[in-house]
Formats: sequence, structure tokens, C-alpha cells
Amino acid sequence: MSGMFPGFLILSAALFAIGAVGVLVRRNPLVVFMSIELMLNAANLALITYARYTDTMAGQIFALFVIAVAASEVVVGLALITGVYRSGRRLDLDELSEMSE
Amino acid sequence: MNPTFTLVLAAIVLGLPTAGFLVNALTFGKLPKAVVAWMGPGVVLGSFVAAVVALVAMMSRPPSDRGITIVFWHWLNASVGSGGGVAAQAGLNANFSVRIDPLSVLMMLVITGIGGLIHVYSVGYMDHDRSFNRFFAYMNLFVTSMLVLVMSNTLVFLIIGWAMVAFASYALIAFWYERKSAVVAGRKAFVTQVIGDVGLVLAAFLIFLNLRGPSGRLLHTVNMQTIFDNVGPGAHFHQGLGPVGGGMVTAIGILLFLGAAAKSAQWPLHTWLPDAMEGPTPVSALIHAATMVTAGVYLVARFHPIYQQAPIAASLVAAIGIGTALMAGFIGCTQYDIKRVIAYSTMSQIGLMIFAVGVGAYSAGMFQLVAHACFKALLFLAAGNVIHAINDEQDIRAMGGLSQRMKWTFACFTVGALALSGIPFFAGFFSKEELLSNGLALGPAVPWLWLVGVTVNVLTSFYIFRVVWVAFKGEPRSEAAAHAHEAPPVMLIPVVVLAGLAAVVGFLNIDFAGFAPVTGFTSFLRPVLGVPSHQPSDLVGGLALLAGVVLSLGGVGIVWAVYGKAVISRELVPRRLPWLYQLSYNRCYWDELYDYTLVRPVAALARGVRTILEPDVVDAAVAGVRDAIATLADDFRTFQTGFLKDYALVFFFFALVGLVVLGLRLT
Amino acid sequence: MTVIFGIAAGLALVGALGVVLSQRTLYSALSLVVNMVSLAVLFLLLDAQFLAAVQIIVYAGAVMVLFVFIIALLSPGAEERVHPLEVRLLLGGLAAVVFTLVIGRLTLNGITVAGNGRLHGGLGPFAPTVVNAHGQVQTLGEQLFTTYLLPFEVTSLLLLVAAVGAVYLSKRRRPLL
Amino acid sequence: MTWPILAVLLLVPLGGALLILGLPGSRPRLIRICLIAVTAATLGLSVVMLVYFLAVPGSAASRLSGRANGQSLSQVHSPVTFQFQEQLSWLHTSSSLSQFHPAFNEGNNAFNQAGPPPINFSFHLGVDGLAVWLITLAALLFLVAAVVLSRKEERLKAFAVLMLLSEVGVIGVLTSLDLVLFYFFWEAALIPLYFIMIGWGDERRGRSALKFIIYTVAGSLFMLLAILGVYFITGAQTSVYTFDVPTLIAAQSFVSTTHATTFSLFGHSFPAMNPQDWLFLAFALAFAIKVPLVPFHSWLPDAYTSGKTPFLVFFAGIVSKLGAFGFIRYNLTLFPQASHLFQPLMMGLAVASILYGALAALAQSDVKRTVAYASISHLGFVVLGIFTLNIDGIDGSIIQMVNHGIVIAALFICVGIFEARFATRSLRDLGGLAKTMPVMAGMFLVVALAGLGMPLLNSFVGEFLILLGAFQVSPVWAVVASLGVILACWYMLRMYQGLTQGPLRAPGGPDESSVIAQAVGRFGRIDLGPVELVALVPLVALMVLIGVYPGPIIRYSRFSAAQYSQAVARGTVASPAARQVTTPADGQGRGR
Repeated sequence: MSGMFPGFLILSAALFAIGAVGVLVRRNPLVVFMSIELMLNAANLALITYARYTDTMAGQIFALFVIAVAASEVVVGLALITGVYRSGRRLDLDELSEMSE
Repeated sequence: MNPTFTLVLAAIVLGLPTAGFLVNALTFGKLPKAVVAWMGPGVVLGSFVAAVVALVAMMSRPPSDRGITIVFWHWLNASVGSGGGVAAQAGLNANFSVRIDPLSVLMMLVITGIGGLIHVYSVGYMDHDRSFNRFFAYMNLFVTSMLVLVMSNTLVFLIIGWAMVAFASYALIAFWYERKSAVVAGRKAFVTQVIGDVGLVLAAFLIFLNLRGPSGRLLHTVNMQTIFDNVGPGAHFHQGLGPVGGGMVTAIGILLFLGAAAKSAQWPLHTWLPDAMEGPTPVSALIHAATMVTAGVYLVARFHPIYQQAPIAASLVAAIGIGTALMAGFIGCTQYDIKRVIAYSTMSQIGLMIFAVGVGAYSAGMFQLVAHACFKALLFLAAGNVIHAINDEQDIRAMGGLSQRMKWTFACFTVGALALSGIPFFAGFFSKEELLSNGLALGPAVPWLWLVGVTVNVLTSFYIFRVVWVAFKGEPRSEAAAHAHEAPPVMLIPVVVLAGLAAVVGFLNIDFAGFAPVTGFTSFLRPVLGVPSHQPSDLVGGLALLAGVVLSLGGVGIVWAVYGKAVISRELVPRRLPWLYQLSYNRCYWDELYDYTLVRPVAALARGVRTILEPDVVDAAVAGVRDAIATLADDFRTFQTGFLKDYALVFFFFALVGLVVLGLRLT
Repeated sequence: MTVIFGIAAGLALVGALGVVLSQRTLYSALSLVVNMVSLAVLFLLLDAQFLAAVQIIVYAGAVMVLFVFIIALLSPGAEERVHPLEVRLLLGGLAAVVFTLVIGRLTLNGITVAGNGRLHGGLGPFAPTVVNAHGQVQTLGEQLFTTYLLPFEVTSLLLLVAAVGAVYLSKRRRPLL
Repeated sequence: MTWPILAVLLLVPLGGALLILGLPGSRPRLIRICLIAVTAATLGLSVVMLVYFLAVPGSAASRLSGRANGQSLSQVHSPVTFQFQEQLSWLHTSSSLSQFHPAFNEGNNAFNQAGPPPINFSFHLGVDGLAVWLITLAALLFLVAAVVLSRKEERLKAFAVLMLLSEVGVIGVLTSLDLVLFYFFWEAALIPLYFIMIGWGDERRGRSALKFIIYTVAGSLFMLLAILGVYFITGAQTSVYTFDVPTLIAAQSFVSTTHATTFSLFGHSFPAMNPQDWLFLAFALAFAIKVPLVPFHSWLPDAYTSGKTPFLVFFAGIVSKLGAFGFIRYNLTLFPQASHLFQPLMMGLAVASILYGALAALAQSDVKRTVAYASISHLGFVVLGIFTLNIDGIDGSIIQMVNHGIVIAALFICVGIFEARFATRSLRDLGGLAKTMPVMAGMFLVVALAGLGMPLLNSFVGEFLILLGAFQVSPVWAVVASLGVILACWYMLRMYQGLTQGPLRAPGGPDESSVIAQAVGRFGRIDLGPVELVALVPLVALMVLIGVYPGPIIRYSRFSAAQYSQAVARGTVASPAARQVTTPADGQGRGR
């Protein structure tokens, strides 16, 4: 059992990294959102792993909060995306950028 | 002498002209002209009366007890007492204190007496000027400043008076400020004076920082009596500024003379005086003949303990004095502007005084100062009458024949000319006799200086009688000259009084032994100036006398030969020695020299700062830094794509770097 | 157990890669579901039964349904192509590998695990046996409503705000951007 | 004095600013009256402070206010005595990061012993003979500026508020006795000044304001780093970590640092720079920009040329003095050794400023620029006096700061008066105006004379003492500096004569009546109006008063000057030969 502790953490890191790559690479806001969810889940995995191996509850509780926050984030984010879509613009983050010239 | 009484007198002497100035200045010309016409001269004459009372009071004391110092107020005390963790330190402690002694009283009398007469004269001369009030405000300010200068007992207030005089002089030279030439002349005079002020200030610093008392302790004083008590060769002095002829006293002597030279228009700071004739004629009489320009002589005489200690500086003073006397006399011979001739004459005569005080004949120099004040003021005022009569024309070629139409003025001018030339029994005779014989006695080491001094006599009588002949004799050479009228009484009376003074003032120096109040001039000043180290023997004195008179008469003779009988052609010198004539006519080219070596380079430098250094160096450097930063910013700007994910990429990248670093550190 | 971990971890990784690399948004969403379910399995392995349930219900259930619903609504289709050799992707992949390796090195060498299978340092009172004896949900609930009450309430507020915000944003008032 | 007068002095203009903020912008008359009342009240308070100020603070007169926060302030034996001190602890930490992770204990030795230094700064106010006059000057100039400020000025309310805020900043800089507080006020004063600069003035004001702010902030940045440097180095050497100025001045830590090592360059060996020297330079840069000294001056002509008269009255009058104040208060006391090391450099820069400013002033045709460059020249004298490091020079500088504030304010008012009437500032367009405006010409004459150092007017006193001080250090510098006096005479007369004398030359001229008609048409009158008289007469009266009777100012400033010269003299004790002060010409110091 103890031998799997690094395994969980490495998996968590790998998922987090893949999610980060998704955020950086993809232009579709929906996919970016999914990647963010992926990163949050990776973090949850790390939290729960630590909770399990330190005999504490805080990690699980925190993971619970993360899920709640992620849910609300998805709700707002998707509402934003529908708003953008309704305004008739393409769902492309590069084209939606207001900061570039 | 009762100190309180003297205090009151000194306060009256100083206070009256000050009050006159303040009242006049603060009403901004709103005061009725009649009031000013009475107040302006009135305050100065009142001041004169107080000075006379002070003289009488002083003469009632024994000669050893004729100096009194009065403190008016503590101007600045920069000493620190011990306390609060600070060690006690003696600092600059400058009071406004005045010294009433024979020398200062003499100067007070000259300033207020002759000044008063000139004020009276001005009432007539400036009658039609629209700035009548302003004129008297400045005149009164000048008198105040001059009195501060001669009465001050502290170096600081000497400097203050010195600079205030310069300002008053500037204001009066540029009095007719709508004339460009007057404005420029005023500025020139002021800037030159400030150069002198700087010399004086530096000399004061040297004295303040280096004077040592009897115990060898540094005194840090600006009290002039204390200074004089502690320098000098006598047994009661303390060698306070180092040994005789030491570098310190020599430096102080030279710096003091820088101030004196600026004020007294001595080479090399002499070029402002002829230009100063742009001012109204009474101003020329008061400031640029009788009083301010002689302040340099007063200064050297007052600081004679230092000059006695500094033979090199004193010799320099004497040499510059005699050189200026010769040069100014030489220039004066060819000028056509009547006031400029008298101005160069002033410069020349003051050169002689400076020579006298340089060689150590202090009372002779002072005597010449007093006599000169009388006859030079006379000459200026008489010239003023002429100028006034012929519609402000100053060129003697446009005059002529005035002796018929302005008899009184002519007579008075002639008296002045005789006195100036040193013709026997007029003022200048006595003063120059004293001066030259003393110079001969004191200056065996430099006999050629004396020789030059005697030569000046020829030039003096030549240029002044040239004016007499050209301006007053012959036929009128202009419409105005033909219709000239004698001046009104208010302008004539002061001239006549001055003529009387010029005729008799020379007798002051004759020691009427046993008649206590009227002592000879030399013995009058002896408590302050001491006795010259060498008295001329009767033989030397007689020889000097004879030589002076003969040469003066020779000068008159030449004028008579050239302008009277036309035995010698007027064109002789211009034709035979054109370079000599041109040198004289063009004032030895000093103005041009200074213009090309000082004024223009500084102005060019200033322009360079404005047009090259400021925009192309300082601002360009700033702009360079700015542009460099802007370029750098532009370069960095390419990172700012505006795409969120690029920022995120950078963020993740650095987070990764941080993680790697932390990881390496923790393992 | 290790086998279960291996299968679940492998599925999670495949799901994650699927999310990022799929060209169709719907495939991404389905990959994410795979990932979520695998994670729930892993949670079970970690004695976090309640969280595994929540993971399935909230994520695989509610959130993913929402995603799919939006995808269906907007039907963006294959609007973008991800080139496997795109520079950004390569760099990102490299960074991901480095990140994983660093974490791996840290976990393998940096933080040692004691013989009892637990970490060095202080151990908490909530050993799995204790928790399971008391009941997973009970323990969690007690903690949530005592020690973590304030964060809990704040989170509820956050959910409320999010709900209100979503309604506000979805209202057809004016173009948002 | 049992009430915290300095805090009140800060609160009055601050409160005034809030009050005016609450007034309706449509009532300019009310705003102007309020502004004048607030600034007058500030001046009144500063006069009260002057009355209670002790020329020589004795032991019996440790006038601490009752709010010393439980700590006896007199524990610190500072070489410089401050009066009216009040102190409130502001932020005090003693926490240690080392409990978080042992890694924080490694590496950095400074953190090793007792964890990181506690952050310790307080709201500490106090004044000495230097600050007390500058505060009074500031209060006076803000009042004059309020008087000069026209009721018809656009956005009057904003101007008034910003003006009062800058007054708070300026007084704060002058009263603060804590480096953090000082820095706070130093920067805080910039903000309202910047907004005034960009909001009011000619069309080039935006550029000028930007130039000014970048210059100043660049300087301040180095000062901020140096403040931290002082904090850590003093703390490391004395284990007292504090920003408190009296404590830092009292700390002898820097005195003990000597130049053990030297480096050689071009065959000369120089003492290697130690931390104190770098800190000195960082402070000096900030102050040199503010003063400004010559290579750092290029913001000044632009700022002064594009500003409005009321702004210039206090900006030129007091803000530039803050740099000189900083030199005395911080450079001389905190870095006595470096002060001696850099004395030739600073005196050289000062003399360069004197001559450069004078020459540049001489060549300008815009009178406002002439005044601007004249200001550089005059401030060169102030810095020259400071870095004589002797009592006369420092004292002269203190007086000269006050004098210069009065003179430069009056000069800008005068120039502004001409500009308001003729809409030009060029000497080419103006001339001979004494005829049409005699009262103005008279006032301007006195002001110009004060500007050129005329005796019996105020500047003479300061310049005399400064030159006396400089002469003791090096007669050559004094002589070169006195060339500046001669040039001052030249450019001041050039300006005065150019405007008032010569043939009449003005828009509408050369006909006198049409010149008057044009000026009246533009401004309403030709000669001075009552408001202008009210602003100018007190300044002119002060010029004469200080010139004729400078005693009172000296009496207050003298003691502080002595203390500052003693504080800086610590830098010569037990120092290597390379640091010897230049001896006077005669090789004999003054046996005081």
C-alpha cells in the first residue's frame, strides 16, 4: 500500500500537467474548461492521497470544497460561453481576445 | 564726548537722509513737488548741521580721545553659546556700529556739506523732470549709503555701505532709463562695482579668519577698531595678520584695493566712470566727483594699518594710482564731451590720491580728497549750468563764447580750473603741494612714480584750460550757445559757494598753531592716520612746490599757445603723431579690450549654454535615456501578445522553474 | 489492488489525453467522463468512498451532463484542429513531462515514507480504520459542520452567487461582449 | 506646549482639503476664502510653533508632548536636538519566519541570529532650527499662493484641494522623524504636485510634468533602497533595527566603518567605496534631483516655465528646498564620513550649478526661464554652504533657503504680473515699462536686488555666510563661487532693465496710451492691483526685514547648524588620511 503513495502523486501531477497543456493549447473555450476541470480533479487526487497517508480529514474536506467551487465555476463559465455564442461570435479564444492588437 | 549725545548726533546724521529716502520712496511719487524740493536738500543740510555739531563736540576733546564707537543694533550674531550638547563657538558677530573720529567726521562733512549744496542745485536742475521725486529719493539714498560706508565700524557694514552706494550710483546713472545708453552705463557701473564688492568681501573673510589677538588666539572679529589695534608694526600692535610684508597682509591689501579700484575708477576697473556721465549732472558732481569715487581713497586711508604692514600691496596701490592718473589725464586731453573731460580729470586726480595713500601720505591724500570734492563738484555744477543753458548739449565744439553770456558760471568754472590745476593759493595748490612733496619724501625707492605725478600736472592744466578756452572763449559755435542765459539763482548759489570753498579750502592745512579748534588738516587727522614716516624737508617740499607750479603753468601756457594765440597748430599732434592722438581719443581702447576679452566671451559662453549645452547635451542626455528606455519597452512589448494563453504559458513556465528550484533545494 | 490502481490510472491518463487531444468537443467531454470515473475508482482505493460517490454524482453526472448539453446546444463541431506537432503543443508536452518528472523525483526521493506506510511527521487521528468504524460520511459530516463550518457556509454562499450569476448572464439583455 | 502642535499642523491643511472637497464647485469665492483661511491658519500655527521654539534647547526643556506612547523619547542621545517631538508606534513586528521551515534559517546570515529583523516604524514628528524655518516659510508661501490664486481660475476647487494636499506633504517631509514616514510624505507630496502640473499651465505642461515626475521618482527609488540599506546595516551593526531618525543619527555605526581597502586607478589610489558611500550617493541623487544640482536640472526650466504663478510660488519656493533640507538632515547626519569623502564632489557640483545657472540665465530671453535658471544658480549656493560642512556654511544655507523661497516666489509673482498684462514673457517684446507701471517697477527692483544679493536685503546674509563657510574649506571655491555673484548682478539687471527700462516696448506700443489700453483690456489694469500688492508687499517687507535685522533667524538656526556641523564632524574622527577635510588656506583651522 505504501508503495503506491508516490504513484498516486505522480498520476496527479501527470493529470495536472496534461490539463495545463490543454489550457495552453486549445482554443475552444469548452475544451479549456474541461482541461481546468481536469486540473482540479488532479489536485483533488493529491489532496485525498495526502489525507489518506497522514490520517487526516482535511484533505477530503478540501476536495469537497474544490468540487463545489468547480461546479459553480462550470455553471458561470458555461453561462458566459452561451452569452458569447449568442452574441454571434465564434467560440475561439484567440479571436475573443480583447487585449491583443 | 558724551556717548549718548554722540549717539543722537550720529542717528540724526544717518537718520535724516534715510527718512527722506523712505518718505519719498514709499509715496511712489505722489508727494507734492514743493515738499520734495524742500525735503530733499533739507534732510541733507540738516544732516550737515548735525555733523558740524559732532565736529565741534569732537574738537572739544583732547586729540587722543577723539574716537568713539557707537553700537546701533546687533545685526547678526552667529556665535553659539555652550549648552544643549554643543560646544561654545565664536562666530561672525556683526553689529551696526559707527565710528565717530576725525576721519569719519571729515567724510561726513564732505558728504553732507557738498552733497547738500548739490541737492540744492538739483532742485533747479531737475525742475522740469517728470521723475523729480524719484531723483531725490535716490539722492537721499545715496547720501545715506555713503554715510553708512564712512561711518561704519564693522567690516560687514562697510561692505553693506559699499554695495548700497553702488546701487544708488547705478540707479542715478540709469536715472533717465528711457535712454538705452544710460541703462547700459548703469549696468556696467553696477557690475564693475560688484566685482569690487567681491574683493572687499574676500578681504573681510581673510581678516575675519586669520586675525590673531595678543595671546595668539584667533579673534574672529569684524570690528574695525579691534582689527586696527591688532595689526601694524608698532609695539602696541600684535602682528595679528602675520609679519610685515607677509603673504596674508599682502593678499588682504590687494583684495581691499580691488574694492577701492572699482569704486574709485582705477585701472583696471575704470571704464565705467566716463560712461556714468549718462546720469544727470548733479549726480556726476555728487557721486562721480565729490564722494563715491573717493571712497577708495578713504578705504585705503582707513585701512592704513594693514597697508603699512604690506609694503608690496601699498606699492602696487601707488603704482596703479599714478598710472591711472597719467592715463586718465592723457585721455582727457582729447575728449570733446565736457562731462567726460571732467570725468577723466576725476579719474586722474583720484589716481593721485590713491598714489598718495599708497606711498603712505594718508593725510595728504585725504586733503586732496577734500579739496578735490570742492573744486570738482564746482566744475561739474558749472558744467551743468552750461549744459542746462544750451539744451543739454555736452560737446564743447558746440559751445564757445559763453563767457559773455554766463559771467558767473564762467568765473566759477575758471576758479575750479585754477584750483584743479594747482595754481597758487587755490585749493589744489595746497593739496597737490602736500601730496607731491610727501610723495617725494616717502617714495625715494620709486622716484619715477613721483616724476610721473608731477607730469600729470601738465596734462591737468592742459585739458581743463582747453575746456575753458574752447567752451567759454571765442565765438558761439551753435544756435543754442548764442542764446544761452545765466542759470537761475537756485543753481548759481551753490556754484558760487563751492567756488568760494575751492578758493579757500586749501588754507585749512596751514597749522594755525595755538588756535585750538582750527588745527591744520594733518594734525586734525593725526589721531586716526598717524604721522607719515618721513616728513619732507623744506628743501624737498620747496622743490616739489616749484616743480608743480611750473608744470601747471606750463600746461596753461600750452593751451594759451594753441587755443588762445594759435601759435601752435591744433592739428600738430593729430597730424604728426596720429597714433598718440587716436590712443587718447579712443580712451586707450580699454572698452574695446574688455568688450572683446570679457564681455563678449562671457556672453558667448552664456549663449553657448543656452543654445548648445542645454538642448544638445543635457536635454539630449535625458532624451537618450528616455529613448533607450522606450526602445527597451518596445522590445519587451512583443511579449505582450494579448493572448491569454501566452501569458498563461509564461506563468506556467516560471511556476515550473520555481518548482524545479524548490525541488532541488528540498532534496 | 495494484492492478486496480494500474488500470484506473491508465484509464485516467487516457481520458485526460483524450480531453486535450480530441478534435471534436463531444469526444473531449466523453474522455473527461472516462477520466472522472477512473478517478472515482482511485478515490475508492484511497478509502474516500464518499468523495468517490460525489465525484460520480456531481462530476460525471451533473457537470458533464451540463457540458454535453451545452455542446449539443452550441454544436461547435470540429472547429479547430490540433496538430500533434504544433510548437505550442510540443513545448507544453515537454513541460508536462518535466513537471511530472520533478514531482516524481520529489515524491520518490524527497519525502520518505515510514515503515508503517504513513508519512513521517505527525499523524492525524483519522486513520482509515477509525474512520470506517465511525462511518465515513458521519466523520466527514461532523468535521464539515464543526471545524469547517465557516468555509462550508462561505462555499454555500459561493454556490448561490454562482447560480445567480449564471441566471444573470444567461438572461438575454444585451450582447455581453 | 502640551498639545501635539506638529500633528495639528499636518491636520489643518488636510482637514482644509477635505472641507473644500465638500464645498460646491460653483462657489469660487467661498472656495478661495476657505483656502486663504486654511493656509492662514497653518501660518498662524507655525508662528505659534516659532514662539514656543527654544533657540537653545536645554535639559529642562525636553518638550515632549504627552503622547510619547509610553516610551521616553529622551533615551536617545541624538547629536541633533528635536523639539515638539511626538511619537506613535505604527507597525512593530517581532515575528520570525524560521518556525515555518528550517530552510529559512540557512543561507542568509543576517537572518540567522534572531530571525528576520523586526519591522519597526513609528509616526514620529519633531523639528529643529532647520525645519522650523522651512515650515514657516512653507506656510507663508502657501498663503501667498492662495492669495495669488485667482477666483477665476478654472477648476478652482480641484486646485485648492491639491494645493492643500501638497502642503500636507511638504510639512510632513519637514516634520517627520522616521525614515519610512519621511519617504511616505516625500512621495505623497509628489502626487498632488503632479496633478497640478498636468492640470494647470501652458500647453507644454504635460511633458514638463512627466519629466519632473520621472526624474523625481527615479531619484526617490534609489533613496528608498538606501533607506532600507541604512535600516539593515545599522541594524546589523548595532542590533537595533529602526527607521527612527534620532536613533539612527545617534548610532555611531557608520563612524566606525573605515576604508580598509583601496583600489588604484590611473596610478592613483582611491579608498574603495564602502556601503556608507553608496548610501550617501543614493540619498544625494534623490536630493540633487530635487534641488536640483546641475547635471540633474533639466526638469526644472520646463516645469517652471509651464507652471502657473500660484503653483510656482510654492513649488519653486518650498519644494526645491526639500532637497537641500534632505542633504542637511540625512546626508550629513547619517553618513558623516561619506560627507567628507564626497565634499569636493558636492561642492564642485554646487559651484557648477552656480555658474551654469547664471550663464544660462544670462542668455535667456524668456524671463520665466531666466528666473528658473537663476533659481538653479541660487540653490547652488545653498548646496555649497551645506557641503562646507562647517557651521557658517550650514547656517548660511539654512538662511539662504528661507531667503531664496521668499525671493523666488516674489520673482515668479512679478513675472506672472507682466505675463498677465502683456501675454508675453519675452525680453524682445517688452521694455521700458517703469513708465507705465511705476509701483510694479519699484517692487520688482527690490525683488531683483534681493535676487542679486544686495546688502540690507535678505539674500546677502545667507550668501555672505555661505561664502564665509566655503572660504574656510577652500578659498578657490569661494572665489569661483563669487563669480556667480557677479554674474547674478548681470543677469538680474539684464532682466530688470530689459523689462522696465529703455524705450517703451510692449504689445500695442510704442505709444504709451495704447500699451495701457491693451493691458487694461486684457487684465483690467496696468499697475499693481490690490491682490497683487497683498501678495507682494509681505514678501518685499520680509526681504528688507531679514536683510536689516537677520538676528532672529540666526538665533534659531544657529544652534541647529552647530549641531549638524558637529554631527558631520564625527566623520573625521579616527579616519584615515584620505578623508581629511581640506584645510583652510592658512593651514590653521579655526580655533573654536
